[in-house]
Amino acid sequence: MLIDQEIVLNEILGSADLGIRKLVLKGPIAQQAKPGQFVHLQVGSTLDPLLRRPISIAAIDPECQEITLLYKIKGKGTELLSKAGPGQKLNLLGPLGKGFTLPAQGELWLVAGGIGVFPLYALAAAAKKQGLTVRLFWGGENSSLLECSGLAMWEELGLPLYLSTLDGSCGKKGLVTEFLQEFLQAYRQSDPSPAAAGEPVQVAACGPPGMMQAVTADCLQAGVPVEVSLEEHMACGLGACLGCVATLQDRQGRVRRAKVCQDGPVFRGEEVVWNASC
Amino acid sequence: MLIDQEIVLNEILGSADLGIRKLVLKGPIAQQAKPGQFVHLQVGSTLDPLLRRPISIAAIDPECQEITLLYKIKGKGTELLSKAGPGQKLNLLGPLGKGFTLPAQGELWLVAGGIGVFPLYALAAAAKKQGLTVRLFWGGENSSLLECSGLAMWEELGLPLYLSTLDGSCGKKGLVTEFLQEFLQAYRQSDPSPAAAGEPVQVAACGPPGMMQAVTADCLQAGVPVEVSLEEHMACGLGACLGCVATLQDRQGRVRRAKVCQDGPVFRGEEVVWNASC
Amino acid sequence: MPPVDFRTPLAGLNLRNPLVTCSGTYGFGEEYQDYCPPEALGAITVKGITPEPRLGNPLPRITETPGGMLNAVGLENPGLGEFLRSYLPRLRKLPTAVIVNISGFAVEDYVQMARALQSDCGLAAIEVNISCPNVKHGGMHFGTDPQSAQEVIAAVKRETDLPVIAKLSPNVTDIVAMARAVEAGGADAVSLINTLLGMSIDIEKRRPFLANIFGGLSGPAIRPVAVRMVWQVAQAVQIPVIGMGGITVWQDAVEFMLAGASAVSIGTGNFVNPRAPLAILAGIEQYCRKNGLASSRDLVGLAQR
Amino acid sequence: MPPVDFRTPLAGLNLRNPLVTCSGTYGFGEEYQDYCPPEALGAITVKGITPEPRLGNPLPRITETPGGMLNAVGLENPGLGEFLRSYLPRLRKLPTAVIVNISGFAVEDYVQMARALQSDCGLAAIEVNISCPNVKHGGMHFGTDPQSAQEVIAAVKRETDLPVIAKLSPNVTDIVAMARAVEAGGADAVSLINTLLGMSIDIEKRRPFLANIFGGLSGPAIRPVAVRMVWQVAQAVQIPVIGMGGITVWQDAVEFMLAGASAVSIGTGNFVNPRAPLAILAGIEQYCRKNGLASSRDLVGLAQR
Ligand SMILES: Cc1cc2nc3c(=O)[nH]c(=O)nc-3n(C[C@H](O)[C@H](O)[C@H](O)COP(=O)(O)OP(=O)(O)OC[C@H]3O[C@@H](n4cnc5c(N)ncnc54)[C@H](O)[C@@H]3O)c2cc1C
Ligand SMILES: Cc1cc2nc3c(=O)[nH]c(=O)nc-3n(C[C@H](O)[C@H](O)[C@H](O)COP(=O)(O)OP(=O)(O)OC[C@H]3O[C@@H](n4cnc5c(N)ncnc54)[C@H](O)[C@@H]3O)c2cc1C
Ligand SMILES: Cc1cc2nc3c(=O)[nH]c(=O)nc-3n(C[C@H](O)[C@H](O)[C@H](O)COP(=O)(O)O)c2cc1C
Ligand SMILES: Cc1cc2nc3c(=O)[nH]c(=O)nc-3n(C[C@H](O)[C@H](O)[C@H](O)COP(=O)(O)O)c2cc1C
Ligand code: FES
Ligand code: FES
Repeated sequence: MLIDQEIVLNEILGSADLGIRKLVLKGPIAQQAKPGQFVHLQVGSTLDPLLRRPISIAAIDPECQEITLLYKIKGKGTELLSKAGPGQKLNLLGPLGKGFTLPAQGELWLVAGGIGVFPLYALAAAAKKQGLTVRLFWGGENSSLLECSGLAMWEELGLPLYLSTLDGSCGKKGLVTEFLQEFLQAYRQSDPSPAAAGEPVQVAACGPPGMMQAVTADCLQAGVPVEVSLEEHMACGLGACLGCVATLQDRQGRVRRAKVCQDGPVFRGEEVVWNASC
Repeated sequence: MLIDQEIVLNEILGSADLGIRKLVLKGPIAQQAKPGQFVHLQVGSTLDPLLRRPISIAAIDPECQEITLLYKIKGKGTELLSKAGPGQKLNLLGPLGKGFTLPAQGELWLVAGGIGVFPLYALAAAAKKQGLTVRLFWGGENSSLLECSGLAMWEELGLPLYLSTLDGSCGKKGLVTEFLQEFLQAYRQSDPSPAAAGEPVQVAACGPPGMMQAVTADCLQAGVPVEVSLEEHMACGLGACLGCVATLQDRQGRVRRAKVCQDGPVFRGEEVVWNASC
Repeated sequence: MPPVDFRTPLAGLNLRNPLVTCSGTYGFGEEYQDYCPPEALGAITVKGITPEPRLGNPLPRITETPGGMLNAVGLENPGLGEFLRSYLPRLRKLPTAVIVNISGFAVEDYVQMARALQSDCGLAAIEVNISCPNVKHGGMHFGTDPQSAQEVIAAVKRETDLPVIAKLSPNVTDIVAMARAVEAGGADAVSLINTLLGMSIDIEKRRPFLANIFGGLSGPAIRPVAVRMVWQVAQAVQIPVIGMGGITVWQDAVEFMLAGASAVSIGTGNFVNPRAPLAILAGIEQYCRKNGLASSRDLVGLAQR
Repeated sequence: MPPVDFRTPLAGLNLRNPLVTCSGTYGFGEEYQDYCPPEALGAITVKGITPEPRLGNPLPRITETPGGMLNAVGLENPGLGEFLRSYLPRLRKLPTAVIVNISGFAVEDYVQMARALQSDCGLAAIEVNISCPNVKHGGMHFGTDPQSAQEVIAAVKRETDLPVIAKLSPNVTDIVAMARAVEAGGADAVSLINTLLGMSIDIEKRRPFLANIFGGLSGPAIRPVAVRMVWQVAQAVQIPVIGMGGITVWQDAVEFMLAGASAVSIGTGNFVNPRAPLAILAGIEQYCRKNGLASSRDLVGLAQR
């Protein structure tokens, strides 16, 4: 839908220097939104910036009619967005795209790189509600990044969190993929398995492309289905401009384009051609 | 100077439908400003709108370090300006241009058309302070326009006001020039003279060009010096772009251009070529 | 007061109103259905088609600029065959006129597509995008050389019984010469403008932002150039002009019509507001009423008189 | 860390730094003195001069557009004689290089001015604005016809011992051909771009907004076009390029330099921020430091490699 929704809250998350903010909006989009979908936000009232900004829906509360967006101030659009106060209305287009697949049962492992964790929160909440076992593997630069990107929210959610940082200031020192590899290996050996025998595992990843590519490779090797959430510069958000395509291949290696905004942003990992040169 | 000054107040003047607002700014420009000068305001934080907006300095309070601007919401720039709240800072270039000449003695008659009254307020206050006799002839569409354009401020100033409206809803029904004509006639006959014998009279006018042209013609005929404040679209505000010129002529009828921003906005009425075709 | 008459005769078509959507910004007509019902539009122009399918350019393809955007989609499209098979049946069902935009690298490309696109297809018109390089003629652009432009339009006209609209590139010294050339080639209307050639550089990566290096500049930033070209061309040719380039609000559309455009087309404006065409139509209606004009046709070229 | 080396050799000049101001936006060098000291600039370019004084166009002459502005000042200037008498003595005293911009309607106009402007005048260079219609040749623009452009530059070069900078118009199909032509004519540098031809219509009055109907579009809106042309030209010619068109902040200036501009010129950006050149210089300095570049010269053309 295309609708003005009121800002309930637009505040800094954690310490101010990382410029990560939490934006809560009230309105009917909450009724429709699914984890992994995004909204396309009008951030200003003039022709500069001109285009809308895509932001994932980080949390969905249909009862309160609220959606939560988490965003990092990057350039002039998000900078302007940070100036909007409660009571003000923002024009939203959404919910857009296809979200993550919520498995019917079993375990859901979430792999997040940095602020790629944002869209995974709604997925975790939904999966938890459905009684799935959810684990978050989350890596970032340092503890400050994790704290400013909603670590407290995750702790409240009460899931097993596996944290890593490059400098070791929080969790394990190293890459988040190491956790995943350990768990995948354990899963393949199935004894002692984190996913009890017969319990299928599914992975959802969001982060830098290089990380998602590695996650995909690991999962495919282990025979575990994996979904990744891609990012591309967008204009229309509706599949009309072909600005945001991803390159996909089928099993026969035939290459085609898909629209990140409409067919994604979530794709099956094995479909994605990473670093497409065409 | 080029400086960020803090907004003390930015509020509607009179009823909201006319969109006339009062903006008070704190800072050192108040120390330098003279009646008839203007500031060139940055109204937004992005590249649209791109150019600054020229607004006359309506009142000057050097003690409190405050200047007052009165502005009417016209297009996107003033619309954006109306959204700025107290505490916020605005970037100002000014005070710019040459203001009105404050006579050393005698009477000062101000002739205002509609919101052209704005820059005359500071002049009236200064002239009054200097002990001059100041009269305001002010005409507008209707009573609402006068009320929303600061009538109360003028009443507080305690000067003789001669008001006219097109619909007669306030003051005399008709054109403001009729007052002026009466006074000029009385002045020429000098008995009973509104300006006591020997007391020179000077006129300052601001309003639509047609009105200022008529005022100039009347004054010249009566041998009374008149200054007018012109308006032109401006880019630089500093005399560098030649976007805002007025056409002037000397006594020999030789035509030249002058920059409204730098050489004006106030010019001697007899110099101005109205409706210049070149 | 009677309703404002919006009917817009154009290139032999009778459009419901003068609001069109720009090729490449409106997909295949269905993407905006939830926001702007097709029956509210005079016509929809679909994405540019080529004889063969194209994957288009690598990514990134778009970036924002002050008051505008750059795109280098590179004519990604399913190709003529797939267009006829999969897209046309759905397009025929849309309750509005559908204009198909075609692009090629040689006259034969255009000829091949024109031959396959006839009035019995259910399409309303062909818009010929001549801004691609003519690879056969050493890279000279159809869109920048009047004679090549005339030839390609004439060739298309010979092959199809559909009305032919020539879409002009603004990247030329003399837009009037281009418009006169396509008129001489038999074009039934001209669309202008296509995008201005631009680029931007990512100063962090110290590389051009777009994978293609160059892209087409569209949006409000280019409106003054577009209005100027519409003004010049509308005075110089007899065929109607479809004006486009940076229209986001009704005032922009009125500006183009006053300059001489018989219809106006919304491109980048749809990205800003997916309901833009509706809002623009409502605004034109109000403007006509306020100015005592019975028909939106009365706006056309009014500022020229 | 040693300070970043800003020295900029250009067309035989040794500019203090690569920051220049655009003709027509910086008056005669004194208007901005309170905000931006001339000694902070590499060079100042003064308003375009013609042989005879000109009143310029009627008003309105300027209007804002999305991310840009249109101007139709119409070359108001005091004329060559008055320039030499009244302006030159003051310009000579400015503690920076002064470039004089000249405009004409026939080759003889340029020749006459070039003859009067020699290195002993105290000026640094002549910038030849070739975007005026050549009235002697049926209105063909010097700025759009490569051969005329080459001729006018060659004629100017013959008459003066000052470095000659050719200022190119972007309103052409092939900017590279224009740049090559002025290089062949002997130009020591090229400035690009001048304004894009545009117009806007006042929908209330239903008339063109500018008294002159057409105006020149400048400001951030045109930056993508300007960067593209700098990129193309810098690859094609040996002489240095002064890049301009929509620079308001240091990132824009860096973009132009990465594209291949040896110096950058600020025009409309001065209107937005009268201290823009200072802020831009500081930004370039920081950028160089951050990226380990000892000199701003190292930025030139970096994105091309
Ligand atoms: C599907 C999707 C979901 C996203 N979810 C989030 C989120 O939940 N939280 C968050 O902080 N960010 C998210 N992003 C990234 C976010 O859209 C960009 O950070 C934002 O658009 C930057 O705008 P800006 O004006 O601040 O930056 P600028 O760099 O000034 O933007 C200039 C242009 O580039 C585009 N752009 C710049 N960076 C990106 C990017 N990384 N992805 C896409 N477009 C970009 C902008 O939209 C704009 O059109 C998401 C992106 C996509 C595609
Ligand atoms: C010396 C001077 C003093 C002024 N003092 C006042 C004042 O005290 N109070 C007040 O309300 N207005 C004043 N104005 C007029 C005021 O500048 C315009 O109303 C304002 O710029 C409109 O901006 P906008 O974005 O709202 O309108 P838009 O129409 O969207 O503006 C578009 C462009 O046109 C220019 N413009 C539009 N109208 C005018 C105009 N009448 N004069 C000059 N430029 C214009 C804008 O500056 C802008 O560049 C003054 C103008 C000048 C030249
Ligand atoms: C993303 C995008 C894709 C485009 N694709 C095409 C195309 O395939 N064929 C074509 O003739 N024009 C194409 N155009 C140009 C538009 O149809 C239009 O002429 C131009 O964008 C100017 O209008 P606007 O400023 O309203 O967008 C495209 C424009 C954009 C922004
Ligand atoms: C008000 C104004 C006047 C100009 N006058 C001249 C001129 O006299 N000679 C000239 O060569 N260019 C002139 N120009 C063009 C500028 O020098 C510059 O090339 C152009 O504005 C693009 O740069 P910008 O976007 O930074 O302004 C003028 C531009 C403006 C805005
Ligand atoms: S953003 Fe337009 S197709 Fe995805
Ligand atoms: S606004 Fe530039 S000279 Fe007056």
